[in-house]
Amino acid sequence: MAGPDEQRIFVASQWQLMWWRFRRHKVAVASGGVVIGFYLAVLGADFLAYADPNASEAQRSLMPPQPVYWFDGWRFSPHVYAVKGARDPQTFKRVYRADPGQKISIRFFAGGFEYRFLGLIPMTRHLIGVDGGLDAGKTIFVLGTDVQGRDLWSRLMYSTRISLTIGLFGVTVSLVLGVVLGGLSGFYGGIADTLIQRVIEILRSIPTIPLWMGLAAALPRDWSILQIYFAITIIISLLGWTELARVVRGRFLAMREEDFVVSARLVGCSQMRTIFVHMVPSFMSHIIAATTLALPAMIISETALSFLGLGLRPPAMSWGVLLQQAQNVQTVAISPWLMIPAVPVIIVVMAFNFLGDGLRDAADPYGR
Amino acid sequence: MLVYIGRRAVLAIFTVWAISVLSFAIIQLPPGDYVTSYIAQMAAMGSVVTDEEAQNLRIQYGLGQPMYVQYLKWVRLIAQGNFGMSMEWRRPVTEVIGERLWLTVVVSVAALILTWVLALPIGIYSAVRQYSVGDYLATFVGFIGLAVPNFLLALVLLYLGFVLFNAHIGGLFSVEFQDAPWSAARVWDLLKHLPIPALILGLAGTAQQIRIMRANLLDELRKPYVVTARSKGLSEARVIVKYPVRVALNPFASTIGYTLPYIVSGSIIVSLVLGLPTVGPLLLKALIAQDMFLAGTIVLLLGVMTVIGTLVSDVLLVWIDPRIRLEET
Amino acid sequence: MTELRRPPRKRSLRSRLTVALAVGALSAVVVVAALAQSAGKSAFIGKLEGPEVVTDPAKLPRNLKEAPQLAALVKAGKLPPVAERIGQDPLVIKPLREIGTYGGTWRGGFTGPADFWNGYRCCSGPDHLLFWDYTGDKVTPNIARGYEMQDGGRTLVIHLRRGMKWSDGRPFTADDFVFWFEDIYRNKDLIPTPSAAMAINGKQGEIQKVDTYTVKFKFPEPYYLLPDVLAGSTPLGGHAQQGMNGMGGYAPAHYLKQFHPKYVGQAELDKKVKDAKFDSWVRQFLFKNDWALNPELPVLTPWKTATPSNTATWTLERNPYSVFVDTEGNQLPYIDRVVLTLAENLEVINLRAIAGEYDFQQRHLDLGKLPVFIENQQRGNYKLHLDPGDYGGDMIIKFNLSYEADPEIAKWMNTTDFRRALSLGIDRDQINETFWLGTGTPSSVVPADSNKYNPGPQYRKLWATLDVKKANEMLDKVGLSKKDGEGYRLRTDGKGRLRIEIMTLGGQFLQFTQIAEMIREQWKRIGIDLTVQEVERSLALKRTAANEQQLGAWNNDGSEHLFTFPLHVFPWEVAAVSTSGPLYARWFHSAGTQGKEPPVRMRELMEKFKKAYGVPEKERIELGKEVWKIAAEEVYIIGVIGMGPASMGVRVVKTNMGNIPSRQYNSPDGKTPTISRPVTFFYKK
Amino acid sequence: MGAEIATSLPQPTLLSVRNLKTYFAQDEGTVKAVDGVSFDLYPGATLGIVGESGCGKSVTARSILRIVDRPGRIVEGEIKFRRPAGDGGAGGGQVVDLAKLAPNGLEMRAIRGAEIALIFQEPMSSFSPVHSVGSQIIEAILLHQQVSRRDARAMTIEMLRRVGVSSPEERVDQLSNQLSGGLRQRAMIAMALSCNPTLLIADEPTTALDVTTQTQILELMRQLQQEDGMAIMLITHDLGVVAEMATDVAVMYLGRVVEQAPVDAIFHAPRHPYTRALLRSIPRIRSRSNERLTPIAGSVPHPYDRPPGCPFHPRCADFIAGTCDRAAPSLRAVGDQHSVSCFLYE
Repeated sequence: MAGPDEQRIFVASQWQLMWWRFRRHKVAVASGGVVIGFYLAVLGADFLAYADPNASEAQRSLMPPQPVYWFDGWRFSPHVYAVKGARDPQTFKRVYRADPGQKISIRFFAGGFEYRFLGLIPMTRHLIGVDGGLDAGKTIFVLGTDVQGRDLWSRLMYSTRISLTIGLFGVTVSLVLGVVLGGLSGFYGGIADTLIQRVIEILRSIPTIPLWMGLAAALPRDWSILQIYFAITIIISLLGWTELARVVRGRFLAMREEDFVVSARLVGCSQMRTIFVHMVPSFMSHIIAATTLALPAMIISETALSFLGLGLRPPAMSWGVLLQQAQNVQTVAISPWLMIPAVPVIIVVMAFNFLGDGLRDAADPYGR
Repeated sequence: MLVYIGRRAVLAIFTVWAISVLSFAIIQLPPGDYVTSYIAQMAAMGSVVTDEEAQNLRIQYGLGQPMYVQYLKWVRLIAQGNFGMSMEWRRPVTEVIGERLWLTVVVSVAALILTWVLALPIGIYSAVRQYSVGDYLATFVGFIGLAVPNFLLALVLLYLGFVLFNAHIGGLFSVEFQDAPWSAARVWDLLKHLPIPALILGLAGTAQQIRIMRANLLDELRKPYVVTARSKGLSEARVIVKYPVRVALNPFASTIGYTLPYIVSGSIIVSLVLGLPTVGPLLLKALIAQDMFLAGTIVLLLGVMTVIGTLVSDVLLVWIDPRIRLEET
Repeated sequence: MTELRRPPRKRSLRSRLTVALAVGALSAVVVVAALAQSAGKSAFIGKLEGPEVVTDPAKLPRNLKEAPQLAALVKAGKLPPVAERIGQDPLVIKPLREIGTYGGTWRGGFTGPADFWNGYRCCSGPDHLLFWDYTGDKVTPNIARGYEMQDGGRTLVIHLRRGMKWSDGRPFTADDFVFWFEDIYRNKDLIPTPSAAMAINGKQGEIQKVDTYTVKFKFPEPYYLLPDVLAGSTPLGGHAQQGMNGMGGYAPAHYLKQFHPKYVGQAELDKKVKDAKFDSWVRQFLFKNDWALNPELPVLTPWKTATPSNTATWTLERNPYSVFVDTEGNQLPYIDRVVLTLAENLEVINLRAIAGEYDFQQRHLDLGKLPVFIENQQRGNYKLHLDPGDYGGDMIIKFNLSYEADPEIAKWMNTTDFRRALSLGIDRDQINETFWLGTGTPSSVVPADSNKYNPGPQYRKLWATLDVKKANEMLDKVGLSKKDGEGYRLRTDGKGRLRIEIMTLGGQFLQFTQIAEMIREQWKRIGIDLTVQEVERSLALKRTAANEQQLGAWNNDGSEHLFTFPLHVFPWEVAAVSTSGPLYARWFHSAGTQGKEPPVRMRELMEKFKKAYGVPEKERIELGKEVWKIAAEEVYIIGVIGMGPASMGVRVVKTNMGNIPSRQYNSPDGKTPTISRPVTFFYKK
Repeated sequence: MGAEIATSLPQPTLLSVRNLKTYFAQDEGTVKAVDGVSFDLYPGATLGIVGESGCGKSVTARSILRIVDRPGRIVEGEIKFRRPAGDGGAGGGQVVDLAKLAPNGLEMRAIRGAEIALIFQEPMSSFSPVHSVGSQIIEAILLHQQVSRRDARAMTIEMLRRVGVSSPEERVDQLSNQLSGGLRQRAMIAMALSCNPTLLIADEPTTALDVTTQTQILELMRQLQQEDGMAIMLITHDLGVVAEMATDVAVMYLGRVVEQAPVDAIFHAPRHPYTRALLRSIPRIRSRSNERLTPIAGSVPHPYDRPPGCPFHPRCADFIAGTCDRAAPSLRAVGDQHSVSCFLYE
């Protein structure tokens, strides 16, 4: 009875130690929080969005972000000023003038367009909104609007949903691929190993963009956005697994030699037991770390694909799509706020990197 | 040692072959062929190509044949050192790639150097001072390059370059030097255009390198020989620089081989935005126009570069790192 | 900070605004609309003007002059005197404003070998036998000294310019026409399928030599449109543009013979081909006859390619034998060289234009950047011009009328009132304001009122206004009254919601996808569920060819020349990125032997269209109006916004350039800016 | 037999550690690696420090050399070290408290390597894999002595010969991993003694070696000690080694010295229950270092939850409930040079 008991203690304390080491990496911990926050946003995208991301209106085209005034006199009542727009006949820019006379107060949990929370509960409440909801013709644009007068904030929320899940799905797929293949390659070695190593080398030798283009262009275009979305995910991950495989293999190779594994073998533990009871515990941590580091790559890939017009295309909304539409001179010159979608990209990628580093350092202070 | 290199070389050849097949296949993946996209171009410009003409073109370009036939044809050409004719550029592929290829190398090298200048010190610092504020700051700086979508960054820098410094927009040469023969002046002109691309391309790689350096060094710092060095009474700085850093550099130095092609293929998007006359945009256009031979050659080229690069790196590693050498032989 | 930069004229805007607000009833929207119409347009859209070809012998200049560097060459004996080079009958052009001075380099941008139109438009002269005057309305002599129609439009006699030379100094004569006709056009390898341009009612015509300087185009039936065809961007539209396709109407016989099996033995030719790494003698021949790619090729254009378009810079240099002269006998062009630098992408081209790195650039400039162009005028010392087209649709939506894949959809797309209702469901003002910055005109497909084929002002707004109520009524009436929970109309075959798909292309002069998205939102109000599908070029082509497209977004530029550029009026294109019925088009071209027979009203249109080729202009104009009437009434194609500067209508010109028209006729047929005769542009000292 | 001499003649201590405490402060709590260690070491004598792995032996050694890795630091106690007179120059025979010196200060660095040298476990990895063995020894010499590179090289070769490296002329330019384990450890010793220190700290010098090599190395060390007369602080968990080498023994458990006595006393009259337990496990000890000594009931508690009172009481055979788990016993003399910390003797 002592055997498995000790085993558990051993494993537990190992995770515990990892957690302790991880906690030392302050920024990593913070990053972890950020990441969680973003994924909450993914769940509640339509709650956080306060306007229909597709509702276009020429008369508010390219409206700069509206400053939010938190206090009315001394009373706390967040509001924005009503805005009137016109195109300047000389500069051809759209000029917007706030009218301090007309305050539009922001209501929390205000009613807005209808949606299903978590895809289940029908709701009309949104984090913020204007009293009277949409019909009042009063509007707020905390991040401004795009060319078609669509609310950037709301579009951003919906994009977050797609972009972050794409990363997640992608990583899951490449994780499976990576672990299985890397595992085979590392645990058995021999022909399996050489073969898989070749494949990896070949995949890595071919510049990714042609691969993307080839695969992405091969997708039937009459697929629905959702289908394409999944296909793209698969594509990205098809190229993403090699790195993970490498890590896994490395670990397996290292482990094979380690005493406790060897002894476990000698004692005559079944291979499964050897792998899962003895190897996997000290092993998971690395996978987690590697995965975390793979995620930002996925996210970047998504934006890159969209930039090349190979990824998700407009109607669909993703960070990549938003950025791709901001990828022009006039944006940089006269409507820079359209580049805001880059901010979440940067934050998330950073967060994932720090998180990943933290996890990896925690996983094994000695190796990488 | 020789045995090792030999074995690797054989494998490399196999890989190259596989790449040639794969790259050819990739190019065939998209629907239609060069003629389709040619007609589309024409149509987009208001000229019309009739079905018959299209068919005729296909025959002229031998696009009718089954894929494996085309592949063999291609391989045979390559065997003769002739990479075929670019359909869109109506010039031998080699000519089209010509100068672009080595301009690409120039840009990449510049980026590479920048990367290291940034990555090495940062990496060392953040390893030695793990979890210090400095560590975080340094890594943060390093990661920015990784996190910012570089096509956007490129465009912004392009615009700022124009607004703030009246810089020539994009490209690697001013108009007057565009086709000029090589001269000191032209080189200087090239150098003047280099910083922005190098920066953007470099930044992307930096984070990666920082990470490698940091990890390697953390790894080494804990090795007993560091204690030995300390116990000799060496100053801390000397201890670090002479021993762990030196060792940690090995795998680092060995990456030279494949970082270059890596940067090259990574530079495609940026080159496109900055309008650099490198192979990147060429490849992109070729792929879109389904200019088989051109695209195929470039992909193959990059692939081969990577393979050779990797080979060189490994050999290099074996050469500079005695430990491995001894294991290998 | 915009406050500071805003010119005083803004006051008026602000005051008007305050008034507007004070009145309250008047919303800013109205004001903007008003401004956009009045002030906005006038600001950068000048009056149509341009140089003219002088045909009156009395006005011809006596003695000829030339560019200094050519004079030097003459002095050095390397070049015959200018008079010899030009010949007895120079092509005299009266500059728009003044006689220019020689010298300078015209810097522009292009996007690679596929962008050869860039060169034709700037530098080909043009080398059409006949060409349009600056209004794009009248055909005038060009390379040809004169022409007349004979025996009831069956024969067109072309008079060449005596003593005119190719750019290599060899005479340009009737033999070059015969060579083209006999050895290129009639050669089955080079031209597998005879061109429609050389035929009337499907019957091929031929070219005959009368004497050294006279040729005849003979046709079995009257072909009154031929002069327009020669002037337009058609397969007979000049050597520069058409050489690469083996068309053009004439070709430098003395040069090309060495690449033609008839004149060199097949064996010897094959060797040449092999050495030059060409796939076949045909590819070699066509390459050698390519104005943009082959610097050796003798040409008639005022500039000739020096470094080909498949290099980093496409350079063109003055042709010492150019036949163009100004009214004082100065050999044209004034500008020595044209340098088009390769830009890997459009943003770079636009930014370079903004930075003033180009002297005259029109192609590839993006209307969406208008404010940026304006803002940087002083800094880049250039002036911005807008050249709205005369065609009715900067953006049009084509119904694939011969669609078959989904009978239900097909049925509706062939229901006139359905098409009309969809058109009425579009809020064009919104789109105009958003994507044209208010510079376009909400319009049906018909061309500008000034256009000779325009059927009348009432057709501008026919079925081309926003009327949601009426649209809904019409849709209810045609039998689409049932709707689902979200208010979308249901199919009648019980297969759920009526979903229609529009296919758009990215990377065009206009963001068709985004516009389509806006329309999708607007069509919600008439219960139509539109799916926007952005596809890339060759895929689009594949799908239209396979008859899979439902709706397609494109523009109908060129349709202002109804008969020489009929691509976007009715099903005409066979290989198109956006089609209004490939099967009907086949039927039309094969005179009913292939494809599918169109409905009666369209057949009527097609009849009138065909007929127009064979009748004198007066009659043709009537038929043209008829064609447009039917097109507008039937709404085969929805016109969205027209007569805008969106496609190649944004022009950036250095302030020190002379003879620049404030507005030019913007059309592919006019090869704009060639229709403004760039040979007369020059740099002010 | 050299041992007897050392103990019999009374002389000034070379190194005297008093109540040394080296803690590792971490978020999850402070690890008291060394928690009040005291012992004396006489010139030419050999002090064996024994204890299970993790009991703080190595940290003690590193504390003396002031090369404890962050976040570990000496929080209390003193390390009095008598610097050699005469040629040693720097601190002519005067006593310094190493605990007070700046770890990387000039003086400490002058002492480190020159007057106190360290050799330790992994001979495999204690040399830089990319520098030749010779160069690393030469470096040490150049660092502490005013000699030319050539002389240094000569000295190195000489030193290698002394430690019994055959054909040192070639070896000097070889890489550590071209040498066998034994040779490496010899080279290690050569480096340590290259500046003839007065104190050699040997941290598990032989654990990684096979038995025959072990004895050779130990023999070598003893021989060199007799030649140069330096004192050795021998850290090991191997009581056999202690028996062979040491004059005095300090037994450590969880950062404390539980018993200190001349070698005979330890082996023949051990007082502390822990010492006894250790001795009972002698027969099984020739094996890999990182293996737990199973015969002692239970295992060394986790550093974070060190038991209250006498740290050994949970595993103690003679555990006195109510006493041992309350207060910690102090180290008190129980005989001539023999002291124990256990309530059994209070």
